[in-house]
Parts: sequence; structure tokens; C-alpha cells
Amino acid sequence: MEYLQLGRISLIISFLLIIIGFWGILSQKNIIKIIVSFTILDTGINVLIVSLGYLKGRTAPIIDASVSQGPNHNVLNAIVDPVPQALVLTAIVIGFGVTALLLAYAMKLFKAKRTLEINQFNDLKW
Amino acid sequence: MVSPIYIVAAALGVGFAIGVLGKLGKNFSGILALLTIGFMTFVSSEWLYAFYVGNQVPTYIFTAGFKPPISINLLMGPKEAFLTTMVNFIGLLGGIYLFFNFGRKGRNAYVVYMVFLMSLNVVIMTRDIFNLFVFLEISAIATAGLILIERGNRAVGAGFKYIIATSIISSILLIGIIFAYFYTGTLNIDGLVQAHLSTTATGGIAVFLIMIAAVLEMKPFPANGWGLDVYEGSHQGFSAVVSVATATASYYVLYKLLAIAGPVGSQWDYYLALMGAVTFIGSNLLGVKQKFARRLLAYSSIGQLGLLMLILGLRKYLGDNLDYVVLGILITNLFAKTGFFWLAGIVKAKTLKEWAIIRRKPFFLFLMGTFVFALIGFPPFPSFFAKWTMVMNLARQGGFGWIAVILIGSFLEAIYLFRWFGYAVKGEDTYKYDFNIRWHKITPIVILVAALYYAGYLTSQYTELGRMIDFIPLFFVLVLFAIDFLPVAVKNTIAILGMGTYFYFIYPDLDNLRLIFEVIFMVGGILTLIAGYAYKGKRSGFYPVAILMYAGLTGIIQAHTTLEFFFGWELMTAGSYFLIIRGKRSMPHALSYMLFSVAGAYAILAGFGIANIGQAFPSLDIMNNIQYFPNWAYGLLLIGFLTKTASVGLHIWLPGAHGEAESDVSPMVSAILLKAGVFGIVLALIGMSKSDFDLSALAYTLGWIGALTALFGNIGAVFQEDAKRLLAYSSIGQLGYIVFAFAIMTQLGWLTGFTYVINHFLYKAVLFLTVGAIVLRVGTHNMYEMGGLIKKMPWAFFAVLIGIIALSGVPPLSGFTGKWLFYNAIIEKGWYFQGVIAMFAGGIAFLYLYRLIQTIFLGQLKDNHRNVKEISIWFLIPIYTLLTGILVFSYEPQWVLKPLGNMIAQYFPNNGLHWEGSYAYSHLGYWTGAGVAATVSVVFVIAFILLKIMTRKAHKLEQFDIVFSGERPERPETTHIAYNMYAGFYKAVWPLTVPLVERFWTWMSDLVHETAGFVRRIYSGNGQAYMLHIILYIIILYFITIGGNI
Amino acid sequence: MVRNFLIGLVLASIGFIFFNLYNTYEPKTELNGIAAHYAAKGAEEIGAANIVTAIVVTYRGFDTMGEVTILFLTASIIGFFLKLSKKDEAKKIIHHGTSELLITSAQILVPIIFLFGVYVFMNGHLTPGGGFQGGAIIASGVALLIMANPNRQINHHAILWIESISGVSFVILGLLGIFLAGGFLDNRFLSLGTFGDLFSAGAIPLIYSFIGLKVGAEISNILNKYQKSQKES
Amino acid sequence: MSIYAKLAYTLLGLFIVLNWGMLMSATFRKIVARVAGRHGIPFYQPWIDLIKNAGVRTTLSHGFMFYLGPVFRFTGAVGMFLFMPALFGSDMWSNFSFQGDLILLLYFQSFGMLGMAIGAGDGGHPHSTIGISRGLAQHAAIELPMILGVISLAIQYHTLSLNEIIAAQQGGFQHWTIFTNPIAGITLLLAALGAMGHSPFNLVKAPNEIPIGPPTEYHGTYLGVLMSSGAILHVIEAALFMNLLFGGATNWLEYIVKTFLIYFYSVFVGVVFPRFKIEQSVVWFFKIPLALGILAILIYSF
Repeated sequence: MEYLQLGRISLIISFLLIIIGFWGILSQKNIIKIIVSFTILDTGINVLIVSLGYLKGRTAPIIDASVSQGPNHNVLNAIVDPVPQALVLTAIVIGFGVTALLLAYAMKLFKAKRTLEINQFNDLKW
Repeated sequence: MVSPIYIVAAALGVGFAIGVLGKLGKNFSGILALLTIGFMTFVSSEWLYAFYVGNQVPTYIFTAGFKPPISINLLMGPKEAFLTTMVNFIGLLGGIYLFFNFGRKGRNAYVVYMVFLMSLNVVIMTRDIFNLFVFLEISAIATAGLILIERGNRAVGAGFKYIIATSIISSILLIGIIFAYFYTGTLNIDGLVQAHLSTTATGGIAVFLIMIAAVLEMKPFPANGWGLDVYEGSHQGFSAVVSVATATASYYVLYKLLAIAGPVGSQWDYYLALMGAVTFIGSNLLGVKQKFARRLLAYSSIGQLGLLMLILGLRKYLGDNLDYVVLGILITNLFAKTGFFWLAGIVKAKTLKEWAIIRRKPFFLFLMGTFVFALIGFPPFPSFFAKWTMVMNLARQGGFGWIAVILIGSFLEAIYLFRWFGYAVKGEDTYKYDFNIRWHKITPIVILVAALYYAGYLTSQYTELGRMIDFIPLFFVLVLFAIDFLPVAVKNTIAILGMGTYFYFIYPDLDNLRLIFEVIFMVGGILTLIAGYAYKGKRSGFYPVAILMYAGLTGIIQAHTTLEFFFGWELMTAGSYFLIIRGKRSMPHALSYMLFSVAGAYAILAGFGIANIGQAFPSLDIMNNIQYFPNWAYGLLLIGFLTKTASVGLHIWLPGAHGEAESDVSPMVSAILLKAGVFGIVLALIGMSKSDFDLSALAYTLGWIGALTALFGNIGAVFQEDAKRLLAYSSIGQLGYIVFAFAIMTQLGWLTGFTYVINHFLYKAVLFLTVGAIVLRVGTHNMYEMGGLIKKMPWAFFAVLIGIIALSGVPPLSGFTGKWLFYNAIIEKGWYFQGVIAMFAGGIAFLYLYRLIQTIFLGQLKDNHRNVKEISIWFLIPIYTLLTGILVFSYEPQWVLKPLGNMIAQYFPNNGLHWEGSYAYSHLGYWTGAGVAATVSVVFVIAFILLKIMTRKAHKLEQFDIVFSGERPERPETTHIAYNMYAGFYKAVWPLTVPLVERFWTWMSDLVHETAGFVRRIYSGNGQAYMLHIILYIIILYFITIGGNI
Repeated sequence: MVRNFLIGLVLASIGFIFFNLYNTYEPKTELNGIAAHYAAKGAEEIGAANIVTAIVVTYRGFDTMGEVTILFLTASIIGFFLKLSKKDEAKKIIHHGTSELLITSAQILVPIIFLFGVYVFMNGHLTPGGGFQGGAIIASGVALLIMANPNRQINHHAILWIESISGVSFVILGLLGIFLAGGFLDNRFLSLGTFGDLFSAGAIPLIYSFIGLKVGAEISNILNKYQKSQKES
Repeated sequence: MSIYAKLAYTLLGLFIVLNWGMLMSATFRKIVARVAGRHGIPFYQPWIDLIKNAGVRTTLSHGFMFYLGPVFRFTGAVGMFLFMPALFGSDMWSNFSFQGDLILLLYFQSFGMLGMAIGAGDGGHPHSTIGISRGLAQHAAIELPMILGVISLAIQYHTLSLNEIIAAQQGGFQHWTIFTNPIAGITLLLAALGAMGHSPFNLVKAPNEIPIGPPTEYHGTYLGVLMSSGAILHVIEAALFMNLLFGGATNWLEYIVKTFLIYFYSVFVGVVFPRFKIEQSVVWFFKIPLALGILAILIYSF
């Protein structure tokens, strides 16, 4: 069952989420839906980051009882990669910031034209 | 030395604190923010200074007390110091410029702006790729916020597009980063470089994702609609900062990440160059079609980004000079583009045409001119030296295709920038609204302009070649700018004295060849300047640009190196452009003059580049010893020079440019300026004569070009109604003779050429000065609206009479000297048909010369000219000085031709002509200038006296004593003989007058416009479409770079 | 139609790229590079039981400062972007009432939520959690308040002060790292203490607390702006 | 030979040529009249005209340049005579041909024409301008075969000196250029038709529509000077082609016979063919004469 191990499954899921995100971004006309698609994309990427840090059979990178009780008392062999977990935190925060800003923009755009259709906002072109 | 980490600490500390401190008032927050930015500037410039002085080594700054890769580190090296200084400096000026715009949005805007600049600093300095990502995001979010300081929905739309586009790009970057980490276990850029990621197939994709994200940050064409919208939609004050500061940081991101992609010369170099080239050419092409100023600046900005990307991709070719080139391009773009955006923010004119209002305040025009010329890469701005270095290096390494790309892209940029500038200088100013000056907005621009000039000087001093350039004439030009408020007579005197003094000091150093041209340029210049005393008032802006042209002309004469020559050449082009555009209806003609000149200059640049291959030092002598691709090198040089001599095919700019110019400018640009092209051709031909290669085909082609130019120029002149245009076409024809004669490449041929050069200078100056002076008196160029002026202006008539006899080549005046030499030269060389065509053209010259004198001076005086006076004495002085020259040269041609023959003997065997007293002997014939002149004079005088005696009682008839019919100058089409004078001849030769060349260039121009109009439809304005572009760009590039090779 | 086809093609191509990535993916079996260093030395160098926290606050503390900045920026931008006129500010939001359940639970839960948030960021170096998580939890309490009463006035000044002071303190703590320890954001200028204690791991609890407060304040600020922007006419 | 003797011979030659020219123009008018069925003028009419014109008290002038027109014309005619050797092989009759070669002659032709054109223009009469504009157009067209022919000759004889060209043709008619280089010869003869200015190439004066063209306003003494110049030019034009194509002349009889024949070749062509419009005449020179001229050079190019 090597192909169904957790790392690969979450990798596939993350890719699917990213593709769904791109699909939404490219095909949805409603700006709110596009923003939601962005969050799906972000989520996909976050899952991707975490799943790349996954090591089979290891525990969270917190040195507590679970680590000491593991089969091997060496921390090096007990925990998953902590770096992606730190990075994903940053990615989430950035995603939050961008989404917040996008929503503010969406409000203003709606105020401007009373619509959220993205193809109504092409004042600047050519 | 203050550690650069304090840039971050200061910006964030003050930023966070303003939340509370902001209670003390909006302006307090603003000033605090500016002080902080000032501190940031101080820190970075302190480092830059330390590096500049040379006692500083690049320093790493470790955070958290751990060494990389454990922890994030920053690097402060010379490049980082320079870039951060630039970002902070521009940021500081931008802060001042936008001070009140931020203020309207509240104190938060200052904070966001400050943090924005800080994030760019970190982006430049950081050596950790994830940290890079974080701070790129900060800058993106800050940008999305600062776009909003502009009011209106357009800014909101632009900001939205911007933020969704950058989100996609950063997603891609993040995926790339995480995979890169996954494969290497490090996030440090130096660590990633050492990991050689791209050597493995798996790492290749990670590298691809990282690189493509970095490329997309550079807004590559065509996936850059969002970038355009930001530049256009946000406040121009902020667009400037995004356009230059963000762009600078993005460039450096690409530079840093490129190291991950592979060493110098790896495939990513090539892809970058390709994408840069597409962007550079693509956005400049679309710019051509653009009517709105803001968006045009956007296209231009993106074009510059493409250029930077291209240069980075070409680092293999540029080697050690990469930094110099980038510095030159970057610094010009930084200062000029920023200034331009800010200027656009002040002027607030929407379309390019509306920019005509800018000349209500001439100082603004000066600012705009500086920016335009700097962006195109004219001297003395840094981009000039950068472009030069780049082309030289590319040629040396065989990157000819890239040279073409760079020059074509630059040319497209020149099209729209000069069209825009033309509107500003000469467009119709019929707009009601005005723009007002606010000191906090103007001061930053003025600082930028000063910095631009100074940077240009510094850049030139950076290289050995640049240090050889003589800046004294240029300095004189700046002095004249400074004293532009003085009355015309004072400035004229200063200009004449300056030129005279300069000439006095330099002429002993010149060889005979250069002396001839220098005399034409400087003495001719002084003579035509004398005519300037006839003008009243201030004549604002005339003297600096006239002297600029003469500075360029003397520059090409004095040049020892190809760089000096090109420097002079571009100065001359710039000066003459300004002179030409001063004419009343000169706008389109000045544009076409400039475009041909720029294209020609690029051909010369490329030619010098090829000539430089394999040479130790680029002195001008390399033209005598071109070792590789000599046909290309000489061909390109000749094409460049032929644009200036207005040879057939490249001539369409001349009639309008010369015809519409001011009265004393026409002789400057016709009699004097055209000789610069001739001088270039002479230099090229000297080189060809010394070359070991067989270049006869090139000379042969040149000969045909010359002959056809003579024919078409003269035929064109016959059918002109406008006196100055007639003379302009005549100049085309005359220059055709000159080109042809030099192309013969024998002693006789060159004697002919020089004779024509001197002759054309003399009589064309006389004719243009006279006709110009007449135009000043009668107020029209149209010949059919004049007539009978001999009664009013006998002195002018006599000058024109001598001028046309000399031009027509009728003995005994000096024109015949040229004709006689010409026959001998062509028969000796065996170029019969070309010679016959040229001679036939000479026959046609009679037609237009007669028309000139007849319709202006003879026939019936027009009613509205009954009170005109003789032309101004200030015109008559130079005219009669030049006439003296014609007579001396006619009667004693050997005075000039003998030393000329000796000089030419250096280049060609001295066997064509020998002199016995005043008798000239060639292999074929003989002739004496003095003798013929004496004989003719004696007969003439005797006949005249006899006739006078026999008709001694004759009295003068009044105008209406004879039949007088069919002259209606106001409706000349049907009845006036002076209108359409050679109708019969036209019916015979009309096939030769079909403007095929004009049609060709019109077709070319239409093609460019249509293409641009078609391509730019991809910028539909829809944010979703722009995202699709970005993703498509990624995918297409993926298949190009990696494809299925996994 | 063409458009949909194009999008389909694009998605398929993205899928192809991901397929290539997936194909070459080999699950890691060992920690390598910096991860190995953090795992082996992290506890010892930083003194934090939670390695992720060690990375976030110290090793990559500079990134974290960036994150905080992003939130700060977002809040600031939304601050002037969604700024209301004086007239709008005075208006009330018209709504059809909120559910009793929400109002009641808000009264009970909000203090607990706040407390929990504080707990999470204070113990960030020991247990899962940290400043961002704690801050978000606090902000969720604010969200609950707002939902319970859309016209509720959040104390703007308090948020501002908290935000400002905690932000400045964060920077000052970072600077202290330069003066007293190895570099900017070095946590070791305070004693590392006993491994596993609340007051251990140098300045981490302090830094994380300030981050937590700041994050909570920023997010609350953003929520506040969103809420108020409904009043805009 | 002293310069005075030279001068004396030259003036004598000029006198001969002037009278011979007047006689030829009288003959020309007579022939044209007879062809038209009229009786025509007596052969001495030109002398009568000259005396009459000189005797008429001229009282009118249009200005300074108006004076200069005839002066230019006269100087042009005399100059042409001076710069061409009258008789070959004779130092006495070589005139001032040492001062310049064939090129000088070709271009000096225009001296009188241009001056006359400007002088006539000063008269202010539109007819003058019309005539001149046509004349210049036609002149430009003639130039083309003329130059081609001359260059062909220059290639053939490796010289541009008229004396040397004549010298090369000595020793019997078979050495004449017209036989040694017939294509160039024919080209030049066709060009000569235009240069002589008789019908079909006499639109310049076009006596029927625009009364006598350029000299419209000239009368009395001015006209006398113009007529004398015209008479000289008739002979000189013929003499130029004689020198180029027919071996020149070694004595005055030969000179008179050859110039007469060449002149009347153009006259007879003129009475047979009607006048061309200006565009027709220009185009005519661009056809056969041009083709022949190119051929004349091509045969020497290979």
C-alpha cells in the first residue's frame, strides 16, 4: 500500500485543491467567488507545504512526552520536519492579509458599480 | 557604519508607534515618516559611499544570532548599497511629492508607504528565499494599498487586478520555494545555488516555478495587463515609485534567483533574454499606438523592465560590464521615468496632444525634454554610455541578433516618446484648463533632473573612453540655457564669441581633412549666427540648442574614439532636432527627422560595434582596419550616415524639416548639418580604401544611391511651390552628387566630392539665407505669391543670381569646377550610367533654379508687396561674405583644389589631376578657371557697355505699362504661370515623381500601427483574462523550457 | 466555449506539471539540512520545547516580523480604504435582530475565549500554538461580539494602543537582541531558564505575547472596519 | 603669335561666323516660306533687320536685369565661339580653345540661355516665362542623349579635348566619328535636332500661340543683339557637331559647307515634321535617342 500512504494522499489532495482554486479563479465571474477560489488555492498550497514536511510515522515537532516515549529517544528520528510547519504559518497569515484586502476591494468595487461581475471592471484597457 | 537592519527596525518601529503618536496630528506623522525614510536613505547611502570610496567589503547581517542557513541573513554589498540607496532616495522624493496626497488618506498612508519602501530594501538585501517571498508580499500588499491614494473607480479596479495577479504569482513562487526546500533542505539562496537544483529533473521544476514567478514580477509581455493598469490607474506620484523602485527590486530578485537557476550561460539566461526581448519590443510596439499619456508611460516602464531582463539574460555576453550596463540603464530609468511620471502628475493632461499645455511654462518643457532624451539614451545621460557598452560587448561576443532586438525596441520607444514631445513643443494649445505649480511637487523633479545630468557625467568618467570626452562645449550649452532670459543680441554675441574662441583653440590640432569640415561647421556656423541679429526679443531657447548642434558637430570632428564620435553625433542630432522643431509647422517633420536620425544613429552604433570586434582600443582608426564582417560594418555605418545626408529612400524627412525651419535655421541644417553625414561617409570610405577586403560592391552600391538621389532630389525640386522646400529638395540632389562623387574612390572622385562639399556649403547657405530673409519680409513661402521683388530687393536678387549660376554649374562660376571634375572622374572610373543619371539631374536643376529666381524676383510685383524693404542687413552680411567665397573659389579654384589634391594623395594615388599655374590637366581634358572667367568677363563687360551706350536714352517702364495677365496669387491654380510652372514637363516625367518611397514608409508606419492596434486588444481590461494570461504564460514557458523531459 | 476549452486546457496543463512533480516525489525518510539542525539543536539553543515556535520566533524571526507587518499593513490599508465619513460614522446598522442564542453565548464565552487566546500565545514555546494562533482566537471572540450585536462599538482607542505598544515592543525586543545577544530578534538576551517552564526560552514568551496581542488587535481592527463599512451609503 | 594677332584673327573669325549665320537664317526662312507656298524674304533681309534694329531709338527698359538678358545671350554666343577651335590645325583660328575642353562648351551653352531667361523674366511678360519654362524642360531632356553621346566619344577617343577629337578624325571621311562610332553619332545628331531649336522642337518660341516667346518684350537694339547672338549660335551649334562627328574643318570653305549641311539637316527635318507639344518632345528624347545613347556606351563597356 505504498501508494496510499498519508504523504502521497495529502499531496494529491493539495494538488487537487490548487487546481480547483485555479478553475474557480479562471471561470467564476463573481468576484466573491473568485476570492473564495483564492482561499481554496491558498489552502491547497498550505496542505502542500505541510505534506512535504511529513515523515512517515513521526510525531509533531514538540519535544514533550510523545517524543521521549517514541521508539527512538533521539529527537532527530522522532519528529516531522518543523520547517514547513513554520513556513505554513507565515503562508496562512499572508493568505489572510491578502484575502482581507481582496474583500475590502470587493466591497469598494460593488459600491462603484453595484455589481460583482468581474468583466464589468475594465475601465483601463489597451 | 549603521547596520542596515536599522532600516527595518526604524521603519517598523516608527510605523507601529505612529498608531499612538499619530494622535499628535497628521502632518506630524507625515514628517516623522519622511524623517524615517530620510534615515533609511542615510543608512544605505552611507554604505554606498563606503563602497564607492573603496575601503568597504561586502558585509553579511545575521539575524537571531545564528549563521545561515540556520537563520535569515541579509547582505550589504556594493550592488545592494546602490540599489537600496536608489530605492530610498526615490522613495524620499516620492514622499515629499505625495506628502499631501497621503495626508488626505490619513496617517496610515504614510506608514504604509514607509513600510513599502522598507520591504523593498529587505527584498534587495535578503539572502533567504522564503524571507524574500514574505517581503515581496509585503511590498505587494503595500502597493495594493497605496494605489488607493488616487481617487476614483479606476484606481480601485487597477488595484484589484494587481492584487489578484500578484497573488497568483506568489502562489507559484511559494510552490517553487517549498519544493526547492524539500529537495535541498535549505532556504538560503547561497545554499540553493550550491545545491545545483536545476541539474536534477525534479529540482528543475522547482527552479522553473521560482524563476517564472520572478519573471512575472517583471511584468513580461504579454502577461502584464495588470502591471499596465497599476501604472496607469494609480496616482502618478505613486506609479513612479512602483515603476522604478519596485522594478529595481524586482530586477534584483531576478538577479539573485538567476544564480539558483544555473551559472552564467545556462539555459535560463537564454530564456530570460528571450522573454526580455519579447517584452521590450512588445510593449514599445504597443506604446506606438497609445494616445493617453499615463498609459504610454506604463508601456514605456514595462519596456524598460523588459530591457533589464534582456540585459540580465545577456550577462554571458556582457561579462564584467554587466553591472555597468545595468547601472546606466537603471539609473536613467530611475531618475527619468520617476520624473516623467511626476511631471505627468502635475500637468494632468490626459492625451498626448493635450500635453501642448506644458509649454506655457517653458521650464517644464526643459524638464520633459531632459527625460525624453535620457530615456531614449542620448548623451550625456547614463543610458547612452550603457547602451554603447552593451552594443560593443554584444558585437564582440557575436550577439548580433540581440543588438538588433535592443536597437529595434529602443527605436519603437523613440517613436512614441518623440511624437509625444513633438506635441508638447509644437502641438496646438487650444485647451482651457491650466496646471499649477506646487513647490513640493516640483522640487523632487528638479532634483532628479540635476541628478540625471550629474549621473551622466559620473557614468562617463567611470570608463577610460568616457574620460576622453570633451564636455566643454556641452557646458557652454548649459551656460546658454542659464542665460536664456537675456535679449537676443547679447546671446548671439556670446554664442559667436564662444564658437570663435573654441575654433581658435582647436584648429591647430586638426588635419586638413578635418579642417575643411571644421571650417564649414564653425565658420559657417558663425556666419549663419550673424543673421540672428535680425531677430528681436529674446528668441527663447534658440541659442542653447543651436550651440548644442555645433557642439555635436565639432565633437565628431575632434573625436579620437568611436565613443566620442558617437557622442558628438547624438548631440548634433539632438540640437538639430530642436532647431528644426522651432519652425511653425515643423512638428511632423521634426518627428520624421528624429526617427530617421535615431535609426541612423543605431545603424552607426551597430556598425561601430562590429568594427570594434577584435580591436584593442576603439579609437576612430578602427574604421581603417575592420577585421570581421567588413561589408556589414561599413554598410551599417554608411546607412547611418546616409540618413543624415538624406539619400534616396531615407530622404523623406528632409524637405519638410528644412522647408519649415526658421529663416536662419534652414541654412544651418542644410548647408552645414548635412555635411556631418558627408564627413561620416568620408571617414567610412577612407576606411574602405585601406581595407584588405574587397569592398567594391559596397562602393558601387553607394555610387548608384548617390546618382539616384541626385536625380530624384532634383526632380522633386522642380515641382515644388514652396521656395524653401524647393531648396530642400535641391539639397537632397546636391548631397546625392556628393555621395556619388565620394563613392568613386579615386583622387578625381574625391576632388569632385570636396568641391561639391565646399560649393554646396557656399551657395546653399547663400540661397537659404536669402530666401529665408525674403520669407521674413513677405511672410509666405509660396513662390507664386511672390514676384517682381527685384525692384524691392536688388541685393537679394544679385545674391540669388550668383547662387543659382554657381549651383547650376554654368561656367565661369565654381559650380562648373565640380562638373568638370565630375566628368573626368566618372569616365576615368567607368561609371558611365550612374554618371549620366547624375548629369541629367544637373540639367533638371536648371528648371528649379530658374523657377526660384523667376517667380520670386521677376515677373509682376504683387500688390501686397509694394511696401516691402530690402532684406535685413544682418542677413546681407553673411550672404555677401559667402558670395565672396564663391567668387574666389570660381576664379582661383587651384587655391583650394591643389592642397586638397595633396591631402587626398594620402588615400588614393595622386594621378588624376595636375596643375600648371591656373591650368588643370586630367588624363582626358584641361580647363582653366581663371582664364575662362577672365574671357567671359571681358566679353560680358564689352557687350554690356555697348548695349548700354546704344540704349542710353531708355527710360524705365512702370509695372502696368505692359501686358499683365493671368496672375492671381490667391487662386493660382488656373491662371498663374508661376503655379505648376512645369506642367508640361510633369506630363513627361511624372513616372519619376511617384512618391514610392513615401508610400513605402507610410506603409511601414501603418503596418506598425495596425499591428500594435491588433495586438493590444489582448489587454481587454478584464482582470480574469489577465490571470489567464499569466497562467498561460507559465504553461507555455513550461513547455518551452522543460516540456516532457521528466 | 472557446474560453471554457482554453481553461480546460490550462487546468490540464497545470495538472500535467503537478503530475510531473508527483511522479518525482520521493517521501523523505530522514530530516535533512536545516531541519536536522533545528531538531537536534533547537531545544538546546533556544530553549523552546516547541521547535516550530523556536523557528518562528527566533530562527526565522525576521519572517515573523514580516508577517506581523503584513497584518499591520492590511489593517492600515483597510483603515484608510474603508474610512467612513463623519455622517456615516454616526449611523446605525439596520438589522433584523440577532438570535438570542448568539447574544447569550457571547456574554458567556467571550471572556473565556479571550483567556484561552492568552493562554495559547503565552504557552506558544511549550505547546502547539503561539502568537498568531492566540491572536486569532482573541479576534474570534471579537467576531462573536460583533455578530451578537452588529452595532456594538469596539473600543477603537484600546485596539490602537494595544496594537501600537505591542508592535513597538516587538521591535524593541528585536533590537535588544542586537545589543545584548547575537543579532536582531535573538531571544537569548534573557535567560533560557528551565526547559519546559512557562518563563523559559529567553524572550520567546514575551515576544509571542506581544505578537499575540498585536495580531488580535489587528484582526479585531479589520473586523471592526468591515462591520462599520456596512454603514457606508 | 602675339596675343594681339590672336585677338585680331579671333575677331575676324567672329565676323565671318556672324555673317554666315545671318545668311543661313535668311536661307532658313526662305526655305520655310517656300515649303509653305509663300515667296519669303530676300536673302539680305537679316542685315536690313540688324541695321534697322540698331538704328531704332530704343527708349524703353524694364530694369537692370532686362539689360543683362541680351548681354548674357551675346556673351554666351561669343563665348561658345571663343572656346571652340574654328579651324583645325591652325594656330591662327584656334581661338581660345586652350582654355577649356568639351565639357566647358557643353556647360557654357547654358550661360546665354540662363541669362536670357532671367533677363526676359524681368520684362514681366507671362509669355516670356511660358516660353522659358518650356525651353528649360526641353533642354533638360536633350541633355540626356547629348551626355551619353559625348561620353561615348570620350571613351572612344580617351579624351575630352575637342582638338584631339578632331585630330583623331583626320585622314579621310572614313575616320569621321559618324562612321567610326555611328551609334553615338546618330544619338548626337538626334540631340542636335533639339539643340538647334527648329520644328518639331521649336515650342520655345512657338510663334503662332505665344508671340516669339522669351524675347517678347525685347525690341530695337535689344532685339538686334539677340538676333546677332542667334546667328552666331546657329553656326556654332552646327560647328560643334561638325567637330564632334564630321571631322571638323581645316579651312573656311569646308567649315561653311559642313555647317551649312548640318544646319539644313535640322531645317529640313523641321519643315517636314509638325511641332511637338512640350511633353511630346521631352518624351521623344527619352525614347530612341536615349536607347541609342545607352547602346553607344554599352558597346564600349564590354
